[in-house]
Amino acid sequence: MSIQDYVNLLVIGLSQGCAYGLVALGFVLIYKATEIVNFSHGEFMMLGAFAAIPLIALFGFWLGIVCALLAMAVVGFLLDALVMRRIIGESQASVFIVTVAFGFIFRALAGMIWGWQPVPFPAYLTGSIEFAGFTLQANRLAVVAVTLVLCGSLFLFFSRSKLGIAMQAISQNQLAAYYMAIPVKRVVSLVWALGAVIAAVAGIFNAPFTQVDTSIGALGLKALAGAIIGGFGSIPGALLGCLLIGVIEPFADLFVPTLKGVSAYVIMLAVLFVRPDGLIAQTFAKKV
Amino acid sequence: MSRLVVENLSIRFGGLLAVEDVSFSVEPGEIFAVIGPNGAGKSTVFNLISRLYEPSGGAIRYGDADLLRYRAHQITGLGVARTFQNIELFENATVLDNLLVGRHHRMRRNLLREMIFPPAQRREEHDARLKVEQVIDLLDLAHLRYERIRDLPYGARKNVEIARALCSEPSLLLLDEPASGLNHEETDDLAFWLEDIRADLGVTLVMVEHDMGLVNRMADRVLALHNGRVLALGSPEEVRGHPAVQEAYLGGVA
Amino acid sequence: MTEAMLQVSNLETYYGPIMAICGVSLEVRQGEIVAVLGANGAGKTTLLKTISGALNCRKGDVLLEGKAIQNRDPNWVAAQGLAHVPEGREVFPFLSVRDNLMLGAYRRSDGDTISADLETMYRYFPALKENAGKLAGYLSGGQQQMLAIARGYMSRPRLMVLDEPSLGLSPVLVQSIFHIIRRLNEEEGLTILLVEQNAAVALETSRRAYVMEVGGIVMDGPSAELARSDDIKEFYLGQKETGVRGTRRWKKRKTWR
Amino acid sequence: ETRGVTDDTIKIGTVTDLSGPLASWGVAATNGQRMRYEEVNENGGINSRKIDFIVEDMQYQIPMAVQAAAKLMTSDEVFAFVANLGTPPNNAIMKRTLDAGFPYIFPLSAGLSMSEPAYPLKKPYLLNDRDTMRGAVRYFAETKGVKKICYQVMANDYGTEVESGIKMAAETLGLEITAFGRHKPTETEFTAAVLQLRNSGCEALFIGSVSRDATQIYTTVRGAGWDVPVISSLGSLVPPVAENAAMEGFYTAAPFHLIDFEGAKDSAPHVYEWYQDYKARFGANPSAQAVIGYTMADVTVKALEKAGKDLTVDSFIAAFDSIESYNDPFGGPEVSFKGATHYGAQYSVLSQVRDGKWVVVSQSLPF
Amino acid sequence: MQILFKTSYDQDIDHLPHRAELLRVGLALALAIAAPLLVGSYILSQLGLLMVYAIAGVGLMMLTGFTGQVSFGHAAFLGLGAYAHAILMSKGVPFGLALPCAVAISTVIGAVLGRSASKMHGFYLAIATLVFAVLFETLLGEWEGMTGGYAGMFVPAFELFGLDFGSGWRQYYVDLAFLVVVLLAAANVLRGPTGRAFVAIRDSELSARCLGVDIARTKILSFALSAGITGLAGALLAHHLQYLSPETFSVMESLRLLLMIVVGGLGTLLGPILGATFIMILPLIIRGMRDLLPSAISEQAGLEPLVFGLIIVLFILFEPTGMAGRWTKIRRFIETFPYYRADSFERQKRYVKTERMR
Ligand SMILES: Nc1ncnc2c1ncn2[C@@H]1O[C@H](COP(=O)(O)OP(=O)(O)OP(=O)(O)O)[C@@H](O)[C@H]1O
Ligand SMILES: Nc1ncnc2c1ncn2[C@@H]1O[C@H](COP(=O)(O)OP(=O)(O)OP(=O)(O)O)[C@@H](O)[C@H]1O
Ligand SMILES: CC(C)C[C@H](N)C(=O)O
Ligand SMILES: [Mg+2]
Ligand SMILES: [Mg+2]
Repeated sequence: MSIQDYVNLLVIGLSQGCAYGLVALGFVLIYKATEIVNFSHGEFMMLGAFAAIPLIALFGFWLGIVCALLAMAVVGFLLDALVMRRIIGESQASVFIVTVAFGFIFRALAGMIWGWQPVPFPAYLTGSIEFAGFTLQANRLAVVAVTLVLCGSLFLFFSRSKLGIAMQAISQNQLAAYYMAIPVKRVVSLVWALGAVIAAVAGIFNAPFTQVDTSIGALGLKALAGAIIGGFGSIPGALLGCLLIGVIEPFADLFVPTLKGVSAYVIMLAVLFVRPDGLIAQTFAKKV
Repeated sequence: MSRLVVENLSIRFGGLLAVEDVSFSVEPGEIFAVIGPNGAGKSTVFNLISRLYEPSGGAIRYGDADLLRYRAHQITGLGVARTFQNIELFENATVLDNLLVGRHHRMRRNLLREMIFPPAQRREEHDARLKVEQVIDLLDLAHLRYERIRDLPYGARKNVEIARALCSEPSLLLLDEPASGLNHEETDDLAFWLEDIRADLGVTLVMVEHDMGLVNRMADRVLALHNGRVLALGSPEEVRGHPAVQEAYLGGVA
Repeated sequence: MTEAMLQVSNLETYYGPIMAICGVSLEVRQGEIVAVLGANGAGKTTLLKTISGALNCRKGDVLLEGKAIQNRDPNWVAAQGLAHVPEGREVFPFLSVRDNLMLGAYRRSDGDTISADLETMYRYFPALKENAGKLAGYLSGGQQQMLAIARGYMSRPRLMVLDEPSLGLSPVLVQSIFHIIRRLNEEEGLTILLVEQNAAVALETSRRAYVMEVGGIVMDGPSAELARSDDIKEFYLGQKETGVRGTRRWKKRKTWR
Repeated sequence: ETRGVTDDTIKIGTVTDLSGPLASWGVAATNGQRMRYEEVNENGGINSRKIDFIVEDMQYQIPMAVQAAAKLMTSDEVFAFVANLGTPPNNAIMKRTLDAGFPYIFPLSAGLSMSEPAYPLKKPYLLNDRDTMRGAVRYFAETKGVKKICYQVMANDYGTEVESGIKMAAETLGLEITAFGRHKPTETEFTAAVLQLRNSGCEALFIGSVSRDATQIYTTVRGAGWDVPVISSLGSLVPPVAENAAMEGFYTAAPFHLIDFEGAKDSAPHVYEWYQDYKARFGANPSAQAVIGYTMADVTVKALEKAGKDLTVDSFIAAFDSIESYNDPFGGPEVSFKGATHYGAQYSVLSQVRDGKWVVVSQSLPF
Repeated sequence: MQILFKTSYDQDIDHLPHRAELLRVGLALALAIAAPLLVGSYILSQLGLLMVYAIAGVGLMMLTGFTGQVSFGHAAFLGLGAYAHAILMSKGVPFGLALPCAVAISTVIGAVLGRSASKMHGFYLAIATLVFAVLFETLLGEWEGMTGGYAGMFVPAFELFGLDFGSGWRQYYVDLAFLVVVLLAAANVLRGPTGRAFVAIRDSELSARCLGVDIARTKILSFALSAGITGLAGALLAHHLQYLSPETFSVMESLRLLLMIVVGGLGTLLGPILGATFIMILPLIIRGMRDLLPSAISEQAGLEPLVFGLIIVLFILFEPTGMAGRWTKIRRFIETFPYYRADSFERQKRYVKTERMR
């Protein structure tokens, strides 16, 4: 392969990393505000993409997407209000299991409603950009743009805005957050709604190059690995980790074909081995 | 019994010198109090002794042992036990189990043997229990034996923590604010217990305490810290009378 | 001045099968400082938590300025103007001291007065100002206690409920905390309900006091009067001669037991 | 006394996928089978025995397949297994079933292990993946003049067999394999793989996969602007693939034929009637898998009838082996179940997606 | 109503200090021993499988329930035990040797994983174990020479003295015997210092450390023990499956194991048994529901995972302490009859705090 091809792989890797990052943002959002890892995040993504298809057909592209996002917000909100809120304080394993179970339920429902076969997603940016001899599809660029914008705004949101800080407070000490008159239940439900919206954004923007089917949520696991590499809970860290996987993955596939598809996980284990809390650690030793 | 010697101990957290050049020694059988304003570095000194923090300089010796060459979990083996300012108990276990963990390093640990649980081990468990019961008697915890920690009020937890530390049969006990959250009557009880612990069990006591009543009554010597440095060291009267201590810590009382 | 700020009647709170407080009634009038004393395990924390909505009661009423507030969410209660400074600090460890304080003012939108209040708190607790940018989890125990109190004040409550505010504070700070409490009460008319182990200071500061034992209220009255009662003197103020070591512990029996 | 047979019933079991990744195969094939058995029962059964058809869903998961087979063997005590789905599940349960003496009729898989080694109780139906793929490669080499090929296969036994067919064909035909890749069944991202295949100068891309990854590979290929024929093995020959607009031009080589039911209206009215009947029963259009299921059940029913009133495993197998020229109701090629290989259908077909439909390109792919 | 008095410290050490408990357990054991006389061969093999899963559950419970280390990848150890055992047996090693070797291998690998995991916490660890299992599955698939690759491999028959121990009632007794031994060993560990150290680590690493518990070592022990027990279950499972393939030990299987102990009741030894029972009858429940539902729904593909998911969610919502917790309540009801109060298990409001500080 020529230098050109390598550069091409690198660019594709970066854009794929952004795609993972977009998914990871949703994980981090929910984690930051609730310390719950939502293992059904990938399925939220899938639902969002599926929901968008008929809505786009009905209302046109942009309005359709907005409707899909709103619908997902409702799903996320209800999920918290009906279930997650009630299992507060259960063991970590139980909470994990519940979110995993949601994955099952969503997948099954999606399959029942939209079938088990991949369906194409309406193309929205069909062009591609030729630059210095390599091509990049426009929709990949769109993913990069969306990821960067979302990442930046979430970062600012959490570090600057009152609501963002309140969300962090909730995850750190819920009772104290209540004492501060923060409407904890509402805020947490809002976070789930927002998480679902971000998942749907990820699903919709990733959909054009994967097609939509009930199993696209599997992408979530890689994004999770990326977020962990970065240090879960740190927004720039999540993006960093995902970019790392995105870039290393195609090269690893090329040079170590046995690791095809799992190189991201190898990287993750290696990083955790050296830095058990990820690159940008979000935990610290309790002060006594 | 051994002497605790701390020499030129320092630690910094980022830009902050939390403990700087602190030296003192604690004689066997002594009750030694550490006082100082909030944030002076008292708990940090404890954390350094129990090897939770790595000092940036200085030495800690207990008897012949250079503590800096041991890791946190080996410290108990040298006879040093401690309690925590913010109470660190095993929330989901009973008081009894908490105390038995206190005996951990005194018991033979071998996973295979434990799986089989030969009669010898039953005997050992029995012995451990006897020891624990002694401590339970001493600290009046009999009625709480089977309570889960998470159901206990603050004051009781404080006592359980002291009991747990005692179960490891220490020769040096570090107590971080044992009387905080206790009312007068309970503080009184505590004073008696501490006296018992020293007299009957022969344990050297080092305590961080803000209750000057207790300090004056119990302590043989007092160390006052301020901003990580030693302000005064001497008998309770001396330290109390020290103008800098008066100003920084006591604020004209006592 | 005589209007009841907080009225608790016949409160019963359970932890599963365990009854932690039974039939507690108390009253805090507008502009008062009221102290609750009691041995450990008496149910003081439980009482305060039930008042601020952190625990549900099974029976009884809690009225804040005549409005029922029992069994609501704590944030709703807080929004009614009640600030709870919890036992054991409960700061937000991963947020800076400043952010912690600003969260105290979560419901407020009056930017200028908030920063003025922030300055006031920094003035009261210089240690907080020094560490304003530091993560609260790294503060020393006493510094965290200061933060919890200051954070409670930042909501500008009408009723402040303090659970052992002096816990882990140095003597000079205990003095100044109670000084501050008195000042807030006098200058700003803040009503205060206070649980405190340091009975001497508590009785000195408060106008009235209640004494709790095993889940119920066993004594109440003006603080000055209570301070003269024998039991209080013996068990809370430690003004009686202590007997010979060993025998003394067994003889001790409170008259109400 | 024959296991699974009473005076008025014969129990037939099937282990299939109704809700896993091969559900589009399993559901349709089961429907096809069920339709045939219902017809039998409506007509008074076989030698006055009704067929009791027991379906177990294994979601394409081996432990569940093993469970399901155990249940059918020891709890339900079926007479025979018909049309168990998928190569790995079949591999997992075939041996113990055969050891326990159950006729193992027509595993719905094209794995080589379905036919080899031969065993009296084991009746394969489909031509194996390896030979199908050999035929496909030969077709492209001979009719399209392709010299350089590449492939991308699933990293499991199914993909491995496809791979071995491609390699064999390349060797006998003297073609160059320019590049290849393997992927896990769960893989969803093929950008790098496709880039590599494309850069190798490959002229025809063969893939061994099921419909999901086939779709993803194909759209990635076309998305990269690479205009190469892409030929998949049987897994992707399901209707939704054709209905996907992005799949236009995609090829599949599979050991069974496709029926144009609407077209059969005039030419073969009984086929059209069957089509209407199926739709009425199951509320869906029959796919190729439904046809296969029906056909497999049909052969089974024939053998059961032939075995006569005195039905035992031996008489059934003997009857089966005597079916010499079987013509399925849909006009497929004649097949015989006599002889050592026990092959059923010995042919494969190349189809392509054109205007949202599977269209047959070549009726036979000799290898 | 019965009142239980303690008269000796030994009662706190004994597994079954009270006659009632002894009676209950004895009865259960007697029933289990008599089972081959009572049920048909299919149910018997299912019971055997149940016991194998219960063993695996005990393994995972040691790690997740008692030491508080959530593992999302325990199927890897199940697979490790199964493959190691099957490979050894197919190389001619007799059962009596292959099984201990398989257990040893998974113990060692568990210890190695435990070593790298000893610094990880919470879901970092959960994901790390998940990823480990994914990689292990890949390894099983790629290492064709050893494992037969993705095509899988057959498990040699288990014969002893010319008798088939790999099926029927003999296999059942083998499974039962191992379950009893494992339960006993686990209970023994839990009443000794190491078991208490496990629980201590779960609740507060910091103070455990200050009491002389070597955190890293104890976590490694916990991992090794857990992996060993699960590996044993894997080896026994191999004889039930008779055919192994990488996907048998997929993430899904890991989740099933975790589900099993959560539904059974975390932090109890009864939990794995109840949990295993639950997952064994779950398919029956689902099938039953399928028959009850209108065909428009019941014939939908995907009903199983849907119901599976729903049951999990409902279970954790309404019985978060698991089946063992429910059992405790029932027992309490009987013991305190007629003084039982329904509200004695009513829960107060609860609040969570960060787990990022340790
Ligand atoms: N792990 C840490 N990281 C950063 N700063 C720390 C850490 N531990 C302690 N400090 C800082 O070191 C100083 C001393 O803290 P320390 O806890 O020793 O105080 P203390 O004397 O025990 O006070 P108090 O009486 O309030 O408990 C404080 O300013 C605290 O913020
Ligand atoms: N979570 C809980 N579950 C069960 N019982 C509890 C719980 N919390 C407290 N209790 C019980 O309720 C009673 C009252 O406890 P509470 O914490 O209110 O006491 P307190 O007066 O605040 O004591 P302290 O002065 O030690 O803080 C105690 O007997 C305690 O055992
Ligand atoms: C029916 C076929 C699609 C099955 C495929 N050979 C498999 O992987 O099992
Ligand atoms: Mg301190
Ligand atoms: Mg309290």
